[in-house]
Amino acid sequence: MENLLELLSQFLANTGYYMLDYRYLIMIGIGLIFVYLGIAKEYEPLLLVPIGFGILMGNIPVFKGLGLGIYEDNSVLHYLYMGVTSGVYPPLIFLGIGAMTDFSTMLARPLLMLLGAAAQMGIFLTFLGALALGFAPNEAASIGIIGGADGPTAIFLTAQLAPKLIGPIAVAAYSYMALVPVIQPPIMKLLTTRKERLIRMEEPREVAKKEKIIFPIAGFLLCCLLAPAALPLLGMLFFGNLLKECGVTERLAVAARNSVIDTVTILLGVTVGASTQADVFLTGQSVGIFVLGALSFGVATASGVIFAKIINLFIREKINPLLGAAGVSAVPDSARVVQHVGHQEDPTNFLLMHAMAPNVSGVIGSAIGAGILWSFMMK
Amino acid sequence: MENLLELLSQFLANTGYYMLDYRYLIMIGIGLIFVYLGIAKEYEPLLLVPIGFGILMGNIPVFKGLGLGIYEDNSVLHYLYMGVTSGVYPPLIFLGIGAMTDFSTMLARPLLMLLGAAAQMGIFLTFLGALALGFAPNEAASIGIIGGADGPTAIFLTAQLAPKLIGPIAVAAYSYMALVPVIQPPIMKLLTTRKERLIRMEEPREVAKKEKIIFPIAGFLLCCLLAPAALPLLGMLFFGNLLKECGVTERLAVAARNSVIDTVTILLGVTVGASTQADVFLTGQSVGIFVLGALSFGVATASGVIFAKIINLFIREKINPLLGAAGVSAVPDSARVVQHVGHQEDPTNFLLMHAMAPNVSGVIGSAIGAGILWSFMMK
Amino acid sequence: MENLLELLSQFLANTGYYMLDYRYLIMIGIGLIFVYLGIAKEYEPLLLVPIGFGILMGNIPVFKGLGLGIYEDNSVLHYLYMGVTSGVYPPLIFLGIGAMTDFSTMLARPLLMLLGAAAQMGIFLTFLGALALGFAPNEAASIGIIGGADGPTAIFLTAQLAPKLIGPIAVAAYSYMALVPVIQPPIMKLLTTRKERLIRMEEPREVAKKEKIIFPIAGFLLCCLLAPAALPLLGMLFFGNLLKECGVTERLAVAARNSVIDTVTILLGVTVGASTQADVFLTGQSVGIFVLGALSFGVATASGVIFAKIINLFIREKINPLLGAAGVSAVPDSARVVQHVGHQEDPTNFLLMHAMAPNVSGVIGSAIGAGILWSFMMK
Amino acid sequence: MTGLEAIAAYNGWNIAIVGISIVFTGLTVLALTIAQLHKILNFLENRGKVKQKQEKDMPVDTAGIILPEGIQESARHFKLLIDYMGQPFSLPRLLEFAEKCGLNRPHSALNDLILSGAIEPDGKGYYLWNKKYPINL
Amino acid sequence: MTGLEAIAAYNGWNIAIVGISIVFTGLTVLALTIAQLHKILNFLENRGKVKQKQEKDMPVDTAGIILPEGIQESARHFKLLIDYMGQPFSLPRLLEFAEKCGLNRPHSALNDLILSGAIEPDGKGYYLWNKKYPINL
Amino acid sequence: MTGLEAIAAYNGWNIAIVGISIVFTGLTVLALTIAQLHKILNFLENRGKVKQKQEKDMPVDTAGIILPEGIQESARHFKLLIDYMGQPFSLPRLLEFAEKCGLNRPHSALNDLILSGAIEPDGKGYYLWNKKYPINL
Ligand code: NA
Ligand code: NA
Ligand code: NA
Repeated sequence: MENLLELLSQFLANTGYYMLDYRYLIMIGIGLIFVYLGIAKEYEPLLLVPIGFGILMGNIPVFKGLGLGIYEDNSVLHYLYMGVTSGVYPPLIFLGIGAMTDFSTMLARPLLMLLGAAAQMGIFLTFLGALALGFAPNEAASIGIIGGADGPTAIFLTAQLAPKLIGPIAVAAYSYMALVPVIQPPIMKLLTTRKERLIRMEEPREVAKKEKIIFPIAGFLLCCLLAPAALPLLGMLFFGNLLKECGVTERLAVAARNSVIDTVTILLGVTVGASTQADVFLTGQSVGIFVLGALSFGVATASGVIFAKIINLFIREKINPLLGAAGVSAVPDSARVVQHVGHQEDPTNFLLMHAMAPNVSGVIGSAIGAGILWSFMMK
Repeated sequence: MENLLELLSQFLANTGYYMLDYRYLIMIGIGLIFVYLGIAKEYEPLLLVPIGFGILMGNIPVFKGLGLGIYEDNSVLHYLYMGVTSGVYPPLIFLGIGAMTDFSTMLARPLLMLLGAAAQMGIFLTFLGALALGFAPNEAASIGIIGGADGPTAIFLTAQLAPKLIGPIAVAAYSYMALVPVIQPPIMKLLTTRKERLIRMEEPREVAKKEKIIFPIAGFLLCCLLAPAALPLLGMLFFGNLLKECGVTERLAVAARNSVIDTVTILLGVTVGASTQADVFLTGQSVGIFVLGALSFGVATASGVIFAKIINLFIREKINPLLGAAGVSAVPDSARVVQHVGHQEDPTNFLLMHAMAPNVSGVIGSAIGAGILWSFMMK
Repeated sequence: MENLLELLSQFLANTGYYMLDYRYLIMIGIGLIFVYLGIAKEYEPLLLVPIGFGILMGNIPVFKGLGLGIYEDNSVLHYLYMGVTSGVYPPLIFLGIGAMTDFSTMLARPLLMLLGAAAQMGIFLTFLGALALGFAPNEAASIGIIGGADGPTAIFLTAQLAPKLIGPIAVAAYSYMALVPVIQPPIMKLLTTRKERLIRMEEPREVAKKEKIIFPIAGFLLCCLLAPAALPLLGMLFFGNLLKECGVTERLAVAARNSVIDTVTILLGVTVGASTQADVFLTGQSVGIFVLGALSFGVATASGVIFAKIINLFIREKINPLLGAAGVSAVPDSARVVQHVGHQEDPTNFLLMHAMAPNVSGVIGSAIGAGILWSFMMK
Repeated sequence: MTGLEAIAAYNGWNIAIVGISIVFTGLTVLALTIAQLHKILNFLENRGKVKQKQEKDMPVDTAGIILPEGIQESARHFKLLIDYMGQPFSLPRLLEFAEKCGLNRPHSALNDLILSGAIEPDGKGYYLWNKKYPINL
Repeated sequence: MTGLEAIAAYNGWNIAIVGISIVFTGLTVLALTIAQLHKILNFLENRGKVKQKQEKDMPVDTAGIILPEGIQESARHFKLLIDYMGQPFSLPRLLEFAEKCGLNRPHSALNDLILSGAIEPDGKGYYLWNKKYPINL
Repeated sequence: MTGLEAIAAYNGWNIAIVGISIVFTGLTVLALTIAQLHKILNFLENRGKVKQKQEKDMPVDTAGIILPEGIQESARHFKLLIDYMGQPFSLPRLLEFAEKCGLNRPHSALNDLILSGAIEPDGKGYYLWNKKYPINL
């Protein structure tokens, strides 16, 4: 009987209820907020719901030794997390993104690609800011990439350079991507005049099938010869796009943009979420990362808009500078924001399709940026 | 020429025909029976067919050294089997089950969940029985979980506690799950009166969408804080269910309940089957496991039914005690058996939907049970 | 400022443009040819496009140390390539092939299976040729299997016996499979008279569902007891076919022939392509492999046709000897070639369905051949 | 060691008792929570319904505005897609869909629909189908 | 080492001869087995057919009973699902399907169909569609 | 180390400048390439169009040959499948499809279509639907 009580009390001492402290409660709260934003607000639900639930899973306090926690060698979460730490998941997601992305509008008006380049200023300024806050260079580079506004790219680079920061960086990146409709509009309005916001864009020309087929091949060669370290991400992105466009590998493209990307999204989301175990996540560093992350989105938006205005100084048919904000990628949310802000000024101005051009070029731009930072950090 | 004959005889000595002995023949016979039951009788075909064919694959006698057998380090079967030994496959199956399970009837009448708890008596009594038969505690725990009537749970726990027994325990668990329509009815009839079997259940109330969304989150937190070791299984189960119910992650839920679960079912089935290599499988232990397994299903059924009768002593609107038998999980077979037995007494009594409540709560119950046993064994 | 230029020049020195030499350019050219043949000519696009793009990805010159190249331990490509080196991808592809292959015509006229055996002469004669050219026995066996005209089988055996040759052997195998419509017709016409080519085949009898179900089980046992080393490939092939035919595991068969095979095809194609890194690929050995590969396809075709003529000496209802060419497998291209050549002589002679019989038995034959070579090499 | 002796030696009785108790505790707590959840949600919803009812009482201005002929056809197509995607929907996703389905000039067709008011922003960056335009599919 | 010398040294001739012989043996044995299999199944089936024929000779009591009006509609829906799933089918799977397809009150509709006898148990825990109720879809 | 000092110490300014320059270079080069690509393809296509036009000017011999009644039905079925697969298509794939879709005796039906000329070889091992047989689906 004594034995029975002992066993029971021993069991109770190992329950989550007993081991719960304020840090886990904070993290569970954050997880619930993510899930709430994803479901009720429909902010990037495909990412916020898995990450949010992953945060819950990672923050049930568990006793060490059984192999339950994501940082224990033989746990299921650890095995699934290997896809993150090895860098395999993000390229597979890029494969799927490639197989679902239509680059037509970008091909129709290549000038708009430069907006996708300009928005990457956010990456490098944030990198400087992180250095200034005292982060080590590899950490600073990983934090900078939040400004790329591209989840898989951020996770990929961080896994290579500063694996310990995957949790906070991923959470920061996805938080701000979800908050794009909140962060961007004021900056866009501040930096543009009403007249600029009313600029109408010409209907894009039709793009030939051959162009669409040649683009992923040429794009791959040009980008990866310039920045070989972007190969895992861009290689898969362009490969997926070739599968989509070439017309003879439809079943592979279907697999890439359905079962592959969806399965990997589930596994990446839940394990990245679970990697935010309270003792690893709730540090001063994380606070710094969140501050810098907000900054980076702001800088990226501003850079895109200002660069559009600079271009306008040189060309006759003006670009609507709101389009610059779409260069931060966060596909397709920032393009949607552009449409929305333009729509507020003039309900008949339809900017969405045009915004897709800087939007998808922003994805390429941030992957190149990640490649550059990676290669600089390994010297 | 001499050389030629030598080579030929050497080859012949390495064929399966030459190495075949009675043990392999027995196992091949068992494999054929599994395949037959699955195809001709449609008993759990999605499991019996892969396991049965896996038994065939694992019992072609092979020469050591090439890397053909599942227990050789570099064989294909070994690599695929890692998903079993690492414990990764069962949670992925639970993800898919979560994404296809509708908990409505359970949410409509939570009282019926207790039947799913009661049926877990089978687990712990079988554990005692296995100890009494001389099994070591970790083995006894794995054998006990057969009484949970839940394949992935049994495989998961056995992989953690007694990996050598995966083959016999999985085969026993799935055999009895397939035989549920044979095992349960006599016990159910023995323990109930005709009057009890005629009890009609009220139509369940309609369950709101919000309830369905909140349930997996609340259920996850409550269960895993109580029994953290159930996290890999229940975390994925509730996560999958959230993906299904929340309405904004439909494509992830589709992936989970189609390509993920189907692929893993194939790989788990065939490798678990192959793990029954004759020399590992045909032991006295396996006989003990089969005897205890039959026992555990009987005990579980009886516990569920008796507990329903006990509840009836305290409530006014009586529960049909047949529903207790559905608590052993074996989704959805035991629920079907309840419907069938009830139908025999009164063809207009439709118990199926009601039986789904203890049925799915039995899944949760046995995952908790597995978590508890696991944590007790690791002390 | 000095520092800036230094950094820039250092970066430039690490770009692909700078490191590019003629070898990479040759390989990039080969990759482009593969992609072109796949897309514009529709030669085996599901394989040539991924392999071609993989060749591009593997031949962007990268600096060592970051983990970019497929032969670096921690690169993404390396992790994905593990499915090739471990031998896991080919059996999974065979699982899918099994789940999509209809063996009816073969079951209806088992005699035609022997043509699939005869065409495997190509394997063993090429093996002798490779030995004569000075290849080591394990390499010679891998080269011989090119004559099996079956990509996954060739990759599987090479991964086991001579992993360094995976690139050239896979590229050779798929090149010649794509060129089947060019290689086979002249040989077929040379070895047959017009009268022979005009022979009409009887409509095959209808095959019962039960036969189709029993075939994969019986076929598996017979073949794998004879040549246990064929187990990983044939086991999965017959397993997939059982899932397809048994009628009660349709959802597993769907998964096998869709998400599983398509995903693995993508990963296998791109990594096998990338394994052709210029410094590994452009060797004298590769030239030898290509010469022998062409030879092997020729020999295989001729063997099939001649053997059909030999059979005709003994039976009354003559076989159209063109069918012998379909025995090299290369499903379904060589069957199509048979139809095409027959059609040229007599537009109303419809040989396609008949050609499927030697075609699919050729797959079984070359898997057995691979198993035999494997077991002989490990002595 | 076998029999009762083995059970006792390995603390079997206690494990079994504690084990089944915890299973019961877990599912009981869950059952109680669910029962409460239902009541709480019901309470909240009833409050909500009162509000909704008040809103419902306001007259709906006109049921069934007729779309200009030229875009009737494309309206029908887009409505189909929207029903499939669920509401509110995002414009880019709708366009992607439309293109995949091979609709004619989806960009300008959609523009027309927005101009005519058949598709309305929901104020949060998403869009809704204006219910005044009932499309019979 | 190259040429015939290499072939001889590595036992090449023998490997090739034994190899191709085994491939032939394997496929020949398989071919023979298939041929026999066909005959055996034919034999068994013929015996089966005799029995079946006897059964067929028994008069079918009535062809085409008419279902009560109220459930005609849902009967048609369920028949569609059943045809898709194949027979015999399991009730839970059918219900799951029905719910997914958004059928109206699948639970009680199914109950009606069972009561009316349109869906019958096959005695082994599964159910069949009663062929006396021909539904034109 | 923090602040400007840290940035300088880790060569931050240079990394940032070189970094953003390369991103710009990359996307600019890509943009220029795309613009050129468009022009080159246009040029090639215009040459192609001239040829095509000449071909188009040739009279099409007869529009709409009528198929023998017996195979009208199966022609319609096969045309559906072919439209789905795209042209030119491979016969084995078509047969596989046809079988999966449960067409009646696909083998001989296809044979009829080839005999009647509704399906024609394209000379490279693939097949095309003869456009003279317009099938209204
Ligand atoms: Na970006
Ligand atoms: Na259970
Ligand atoms: Na072959």
